[in-house]
Amino acid sequence: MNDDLDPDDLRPIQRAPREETLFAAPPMGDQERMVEAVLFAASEPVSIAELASRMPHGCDPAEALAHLRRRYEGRGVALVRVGDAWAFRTAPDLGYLMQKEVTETRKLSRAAIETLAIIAYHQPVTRAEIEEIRGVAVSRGTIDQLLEMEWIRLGRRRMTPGRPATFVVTEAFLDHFGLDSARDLPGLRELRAAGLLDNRPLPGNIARPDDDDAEDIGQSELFEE
Amino acid sequence: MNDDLDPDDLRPIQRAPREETLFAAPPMGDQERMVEAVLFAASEPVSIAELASRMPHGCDPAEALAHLRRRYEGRGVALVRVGDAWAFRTAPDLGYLMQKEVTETRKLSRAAIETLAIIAYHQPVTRAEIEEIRGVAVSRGTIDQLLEMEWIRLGRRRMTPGRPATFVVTEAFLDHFGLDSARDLPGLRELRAAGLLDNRPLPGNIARPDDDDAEDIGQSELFEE
Amino acid sequence: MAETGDQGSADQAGWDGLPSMLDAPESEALIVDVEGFEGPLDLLLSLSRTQKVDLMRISVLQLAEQYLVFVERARALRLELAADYLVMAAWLAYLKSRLLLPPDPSDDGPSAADLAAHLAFQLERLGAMRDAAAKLMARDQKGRDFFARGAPETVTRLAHRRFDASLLDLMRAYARIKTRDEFRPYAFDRIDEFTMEEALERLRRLIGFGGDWADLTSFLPQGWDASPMRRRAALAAHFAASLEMAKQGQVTLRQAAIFAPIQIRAKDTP
Repeated sequence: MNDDLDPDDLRPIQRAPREETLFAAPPMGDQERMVEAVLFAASEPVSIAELASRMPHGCDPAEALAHLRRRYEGRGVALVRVGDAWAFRTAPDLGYLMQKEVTETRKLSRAAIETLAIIAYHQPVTRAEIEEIRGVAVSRGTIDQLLEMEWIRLGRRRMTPGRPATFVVTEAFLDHFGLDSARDLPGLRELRAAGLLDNRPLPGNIARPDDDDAEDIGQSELFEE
Repeated sequence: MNDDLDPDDLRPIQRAPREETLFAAPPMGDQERMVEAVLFAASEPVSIAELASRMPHGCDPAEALAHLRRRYEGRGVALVRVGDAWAFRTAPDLGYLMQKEVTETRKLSRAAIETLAIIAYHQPVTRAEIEEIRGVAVSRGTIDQLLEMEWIRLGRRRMTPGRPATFVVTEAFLDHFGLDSARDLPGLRELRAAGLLDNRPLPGNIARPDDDDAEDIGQSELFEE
Repeated sequence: MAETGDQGSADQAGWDGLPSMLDAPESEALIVDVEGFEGPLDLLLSLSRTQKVDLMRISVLQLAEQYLVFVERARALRLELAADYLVMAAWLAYLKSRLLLPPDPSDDGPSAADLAAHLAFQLERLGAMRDAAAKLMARDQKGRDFFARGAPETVTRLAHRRFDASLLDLMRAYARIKTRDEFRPYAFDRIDEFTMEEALERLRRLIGFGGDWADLTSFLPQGWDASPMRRRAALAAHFAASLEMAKQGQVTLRQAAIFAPIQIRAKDTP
């Protein structure tokens, strides 16, 4: 280990030179504390040379590290070697603690809720029919999302050319919306009675068929509480 | 909105409920390791509630913390309390080793330092009260700077005419100055005993000069519990 | 704190003289110095330190006189003093007169002693806050004396996204779709319609082959004579098309009598 005695050794310095100093080096326990604090606060792994340069003269960071490493054996953090340097790392078996599970609840998108409504009111219904009713294409993702939520499922295939798949709502859907069956969904007349069909712009205002967004703003504002 | 849903289901889970579970909680030694790992990995203090939410069901982070704190006594890093949260910090006597990590904090003006101290010792305190104590107007910039540093924040409004906003110090303030809580401010007890934290009005301005009720607004919140 | 050295300036001044800053020759420097004080209370606190006694036992009368002398000197030097310094001067002049005169028994306001005690309290409180601020700043500070974890690990958030909707949302969505349908702009349903353009194209193609007179009805496409509605639509279109072609000089039309079949023939090209 006497690297410092070999002048030809070009490897990076592994340990502080053991030279005689006028001042006694601090006790090993204090050196251990120093290494512990420096490694804790450092943003990068710290080499032994760097430790030596920061600690008072006469310290032996390599030995302090060895002590410290033993002290942290089996603890929640471990002293690990990264290349020529040293750092604290979470014990590998506790990695799962670095995750935090959060459940976010989001409103269904407008496309999804409309698609769902059409399936509920018109089931069994094919994708082409949904698109015809909504007047816009239904993205794969929207259907997938509803399938994943288990609010809709595939029904029987339609006995028409191409044998398209149909969609129906599930028990889970009825459960969530507190319905005994899809037949319990309020009909158009009831929607109107509930005022849900009356809050619409005057006919003159919707002359342009693609004025969808403007209408949407009006609607949502009317209904938001 | 969503009247038909149970609103309790929608909020992210803040902590694991301390209920009897089918599975036994991990041994205390393991819990200690978990707390150690989580606190080591975080730069900001972590609350007990947060610890509980990340540890398995049935764990007792408060007890694990107590064990851990003892284990780190006299080490190079220490487990410190910051308000309701806990963090590892390097031992203050080793600061000289960390010159590389020193972060230059903006130099605060004398006005800012005094305003900060008044908020800390008199909290919750209104701007008018700060001005009364300093005998001079508090500039917008001074308050803004302290708010921006996140050392102070707005507290509850005072239930007096005009409902003025109050200021209180934050956990980041406690963390920065190594305080367990605002109760541990240096000399707080003496100042309070000497009546120097009282909000004593100018005689003749409010009712009778020795109207005690009006006085005890400052620091009252700190001494509850 | 204490970078302004307020205490120092007051101490040097001594009781007899005034704070040394007033002796400065340049009036600009004076302004800067006065601005070193954070308001009249701060100036009073500095002046009171020259008495070298406990703030609670300070001579408010003496302090008031010191302050008033200060303000007078400032005025003599034509030094701009902020309004609150002058307000304080006025108040102290009033307090001084109250302290010197025997108490007026008919006055039921606060006594001069109460006012003086309050001023002493304010000064003591400000002094205490100064000391507290100094103690606070002398504490070990994060990032200077002690340090947080230098290489924190990020906590990954495992977000479980849950989507939700209420029955009301569902009904609204359906109502929205239905509402949209009802207000679709009016348009023909073009199932039983035959346009003149179609008929024109068809006739032009067919007329070349028929060199002799032919009934217009014989040009109707297959399937368009089944229902009367479709037949009428197709016939009207073809009639209009034949008129157009006659106008362009491509065909000749003839009809033997009213309601007789209309006949059509390609015009001989010259």
